[in-house]
Amino acid sequence: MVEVNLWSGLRALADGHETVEVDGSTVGEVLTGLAAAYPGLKDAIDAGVSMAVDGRIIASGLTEPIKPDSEVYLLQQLKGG
Amino acid sequence: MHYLTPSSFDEAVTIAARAQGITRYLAGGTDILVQLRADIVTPDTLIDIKHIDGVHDITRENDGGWRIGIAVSGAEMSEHAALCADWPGVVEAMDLVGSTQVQGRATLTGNLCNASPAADSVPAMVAAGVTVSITGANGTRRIAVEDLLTGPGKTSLQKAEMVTAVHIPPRGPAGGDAYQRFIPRTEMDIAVVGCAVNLTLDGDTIKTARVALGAVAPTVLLVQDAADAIIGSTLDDAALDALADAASAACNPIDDKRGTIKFRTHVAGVLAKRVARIAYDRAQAAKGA
Amino acid sequence: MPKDDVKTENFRFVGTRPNRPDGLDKVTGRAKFGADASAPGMLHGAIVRSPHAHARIISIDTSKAEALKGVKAVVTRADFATDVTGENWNVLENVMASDTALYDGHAVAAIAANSALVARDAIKLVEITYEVLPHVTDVDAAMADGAPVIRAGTADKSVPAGLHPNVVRYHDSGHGDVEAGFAEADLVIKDHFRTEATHQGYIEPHACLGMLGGDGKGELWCTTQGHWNVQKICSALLGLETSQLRVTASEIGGGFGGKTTVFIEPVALALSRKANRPVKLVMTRSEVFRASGPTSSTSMDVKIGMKKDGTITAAEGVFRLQGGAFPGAPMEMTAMCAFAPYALKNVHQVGYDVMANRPKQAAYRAPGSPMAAFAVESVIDELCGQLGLDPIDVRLKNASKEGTKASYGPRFGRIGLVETLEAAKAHPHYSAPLKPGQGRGISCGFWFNFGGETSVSLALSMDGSVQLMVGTPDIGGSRASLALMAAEELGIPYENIRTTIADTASLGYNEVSHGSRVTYASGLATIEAARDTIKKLCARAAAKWGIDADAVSWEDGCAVPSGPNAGDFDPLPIAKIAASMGRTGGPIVGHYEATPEGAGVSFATHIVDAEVDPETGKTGIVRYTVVQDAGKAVHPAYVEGQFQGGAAQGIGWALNEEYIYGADGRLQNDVFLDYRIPVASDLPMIDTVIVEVPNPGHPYGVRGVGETSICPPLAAVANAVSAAAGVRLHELPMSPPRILEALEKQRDG
Amino acid sequence: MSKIHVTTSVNGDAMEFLCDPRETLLDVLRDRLNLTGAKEGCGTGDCGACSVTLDGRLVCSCLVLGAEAEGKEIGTIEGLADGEALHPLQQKFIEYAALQCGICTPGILVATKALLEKNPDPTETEVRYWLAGNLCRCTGYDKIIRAVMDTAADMRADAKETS
Repeated sequence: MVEVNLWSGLRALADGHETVEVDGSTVGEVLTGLAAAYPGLKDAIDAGVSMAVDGRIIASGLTEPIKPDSEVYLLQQLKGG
Repeated sequence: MHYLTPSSFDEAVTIAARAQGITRYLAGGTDILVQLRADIVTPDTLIDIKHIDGVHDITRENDGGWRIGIAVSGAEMSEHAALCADWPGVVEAMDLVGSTQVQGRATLTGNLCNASPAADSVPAMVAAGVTVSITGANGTRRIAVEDLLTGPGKTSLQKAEMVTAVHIPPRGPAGGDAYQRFIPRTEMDIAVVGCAVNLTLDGDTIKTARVALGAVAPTVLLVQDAADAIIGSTLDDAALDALADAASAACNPIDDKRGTIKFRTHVAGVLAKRVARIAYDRAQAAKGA
Repeated sequence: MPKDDVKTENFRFVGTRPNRPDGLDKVTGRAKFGADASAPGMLHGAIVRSPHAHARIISIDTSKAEALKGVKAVVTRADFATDVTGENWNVLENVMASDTALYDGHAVAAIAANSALVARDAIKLVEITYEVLPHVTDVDAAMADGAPVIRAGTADKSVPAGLHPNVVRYHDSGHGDVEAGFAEADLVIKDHFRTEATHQGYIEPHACLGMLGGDGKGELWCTTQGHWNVQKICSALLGLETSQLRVTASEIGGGFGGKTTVFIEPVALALSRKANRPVKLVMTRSEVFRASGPTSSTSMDVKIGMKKDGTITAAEGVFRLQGGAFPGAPMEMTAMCAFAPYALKNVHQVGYDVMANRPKQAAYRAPGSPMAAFAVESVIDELCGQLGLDPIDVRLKNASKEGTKASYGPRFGRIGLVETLEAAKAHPHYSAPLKPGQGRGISCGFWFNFGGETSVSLALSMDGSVQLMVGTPDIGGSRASLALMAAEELGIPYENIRTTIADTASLGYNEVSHGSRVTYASGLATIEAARDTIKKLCARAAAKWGIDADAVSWEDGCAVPSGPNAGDFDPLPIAKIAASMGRTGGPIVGHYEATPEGAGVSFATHIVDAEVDPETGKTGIVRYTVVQDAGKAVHPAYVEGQFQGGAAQGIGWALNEEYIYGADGRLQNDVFLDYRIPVASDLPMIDTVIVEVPNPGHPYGVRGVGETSICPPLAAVANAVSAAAGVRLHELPMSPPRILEALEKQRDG
Repeated sequence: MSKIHVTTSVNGDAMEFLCDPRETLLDVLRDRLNLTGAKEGCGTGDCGACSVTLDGRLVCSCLVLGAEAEGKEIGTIEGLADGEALHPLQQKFIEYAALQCGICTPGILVATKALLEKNPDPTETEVRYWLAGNLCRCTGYDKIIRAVMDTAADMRADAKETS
């Protein structure tokens, strides 16, 4: 199981949890797991989120591997100037 | 827009007299073309005066003063050594108008007739006691520069009248003039405050003085109280403080995107002191030369 | 990418300073920018824009305009697709208003005519009836009760209940217990800061030439940072299949994030379809200021607690950003960047995205980050002053390092903040004597970096020279740096490689050139494409020599037998292989497509000396030094150029640049005369120090450098002004009237 | 509105064109004479990207009417090089990376060529104030100023050699 830290805006959509346990070995699997566990998160995830895995920011890829003990943060989508 | 190129002042004035709607004279064009492009003013008749004899000349007049043609650019003035030696304040004021490129076209007459309260050359011309020759349907006349300006963008020129020459008086002995303006950058801004001082010395004492302020009232101001504050003094601190107070007191500015009333009023006094010192030093140097 | 795969030394080409390939065209005037193209039968477009801050559009009467000789087509919102949703709807609503004109300059209709003058005359004949509505332009006023509602129902689920409908997005992150942290502190400072909106200030206005047929096929030439993005959005807004629209990127005359979206391109295409002729549309400078994408204005509160020894015990920030009449202000970037340079036990940051009657914001170089740095680094400077501590030492004591838990959550990988601080401290500038009236300020700055979709193709010519096709418009000299990386891999001279920005029909999808991603992502893809090419070259050599392909290596531009076959054959140069490639299996093309996910962040420390005239409040910049981590400077001259350019924009933002709205909600300074960007005589030389702490996520350790350089200057200049004048300014720009007022307030007690 | 017939000379070549009285010299150069080297950055004389010389005098071509070009000698960026041989400023700007996007480069090259013809040995301050009307947003001006100063030094050295 992977522990995913949500940023506050999403906590309201996940019954107020700061972190959520989800099954999955890649970014994509974790995201679909999150949406399954908390349907309220689906819109935010579809609108585009980034994910930080062990310090590395994954802007949009779904295939990046995630280990069960990885430190995973969900972030608002990174854009730039 | 009809574009015409008369070869004499009479022809120009005749065209202007007949013209309907908005008429503008074109010298350097650095204000007119900006207003045209920004759809502020689209003239119906544009009279290009650059083909009239003598408009490009800077000539010494027999009283020792200078006649500046109405198409002489700021760049040409800055390159005229003798004019710069006599009237550094008038030349540096014109030189501050716009960029190097604008200096290649902009003229004293254009800067004057555009009648912006913040025009850089006008305070220096007023302080120097410049007069302009005007010709029109009913003959020619000559008036002091300060009498030409009546409000923002407004002059006392009658319909079909035009300025035909700018006359800077003879410098005379032990004289010095100077101009400075305040802008937030080091170049390219419109003056937030402008100040010109022109004075002559008797020994170390100021004999005559004229102080003019720009961008602090609907028109450039000739401030007699400010002049009186330094006439008869050796520009000591007391005189300078009195000058600053008189300059600030004369201000009647507005709040706008370039400055506040309080700021313009205060800085007018600061500039007056700085410019007076430069004019005084130049007069001392002229006395010595 | 494991660290040992990162090459960090004995580069042959990377790190050198060759001439840029586009240099000759640019110095001779031949380079073709957006407005430099024309086409047979071309019409000229012009856009009708609302003069009101907020107004309902009652009616649009174009009959007089259409009667003017030479007018060929008129479009309004009705000429665009109706089934558009989400962010595309926001873009369309901004490209052309539907029932409400939301800001001064909002496009309402457009005209195409057979000359630019006729088009300009025609738009004045379009009669629009407006019902003027109440407006709001200030961020705090837009959130307050009773403020006019820009568009109800826009707030997303992140926004807590009870806030004004203009608050459309919300961010809250951090860790630890800030209240406990503040209690531990010896000194706590809380200040309120405001920054006005600024514009990217690119000297080239938006320009395009569009051709769209009734058959749904289109061609678009435009100045943009991302032509695939333009293709995607224009297709949606005009109801086209994306692949039927080909977009070609012109040379770009500056973008800095402001050309990452569309403003006039869909309008040119709509006019072209209606007139069945190409349409050229070029913005005036006034249109660029009123109706392109300035960055947000902000209202911020920052509170920081510090111990006597300089340790930060807690930090809290509230960041309110207005992003125009649409959602999208980069407030989460502001919140996430604010405290990123510092390793904090207790940190909390909140962001509000607020709508107002202003143009739709677009990115401006590290969007959101410079404002945060202004607030945070000013408070830290104030704490250092009051506790008598050295500003660099305090930052070193609290600096984020590898493994630090970032204020926005995840742990940092390999980063170079400490190295930039140490280099700044050691720099002669930091200890140089100051004249009276002068003050020195420093500041740190941070920006993310990211990969994004990237496609690169690398094709051999018969003479062995190489065509490198990339999809990221060159906004910072990347054609040179990408060619350097290809040369490094292929072992052939830089001059034998030509980098071209391919159009959307010639290469796979590419994300916009933004986020400082180009040298990182297109660079990585170029290296991989070159390695793909080398594999194919080695296979040809192996076949020629009749040996196993694995036994062929690539050295100095030649296939060389190795392993069991070492020395068996003379090296086979690339030109030889290329000359016969037609007969040995066909053309040789290497390519690589990916969304690289290993971008590395870039930190910086800036030092600035300023002098303030106490009688007029005018500030002069006396000396400026930029120290920034580039990971690996591929082309040092262009890395320096990014450092210097960002610093200059930051200085303008700190001292003179601002959007000035009147009480009527109209923009008052829509020309360069009164929107005051720094001129040549305003600035000193800008010294640069390139720190290189390799980013493990790139084969050569490259980090994106383009944006961080604008983050520190706002605060560095503010801290220098504070040191020089002895007063702390909390509002940008620090204009002379504001400095004079602060001096007076301080003098009068 | 009837058009005006104008006869002028651009970079030494005689040229004729018809233009509307409201068209600026910049419009004419770009839209009628197909010389797109001069760029429009503002249309109000504030950015300098349209700089040309008019009878040798540095001006903004957006602040000159096409009609005013009658009988004048106009110098544009396209006339700086002599065939393949670049002007020393053009060469130095490439070598010093004194340009990034390049939109301001034509205007700055025309302006600095005019400067060096007037003042072969300018100080840094003189170069900066001369260029105050040529806005650049990418470079922060540093490398531009260095390129101009070093070109001036080279040209002075060459002049000494040949004289």
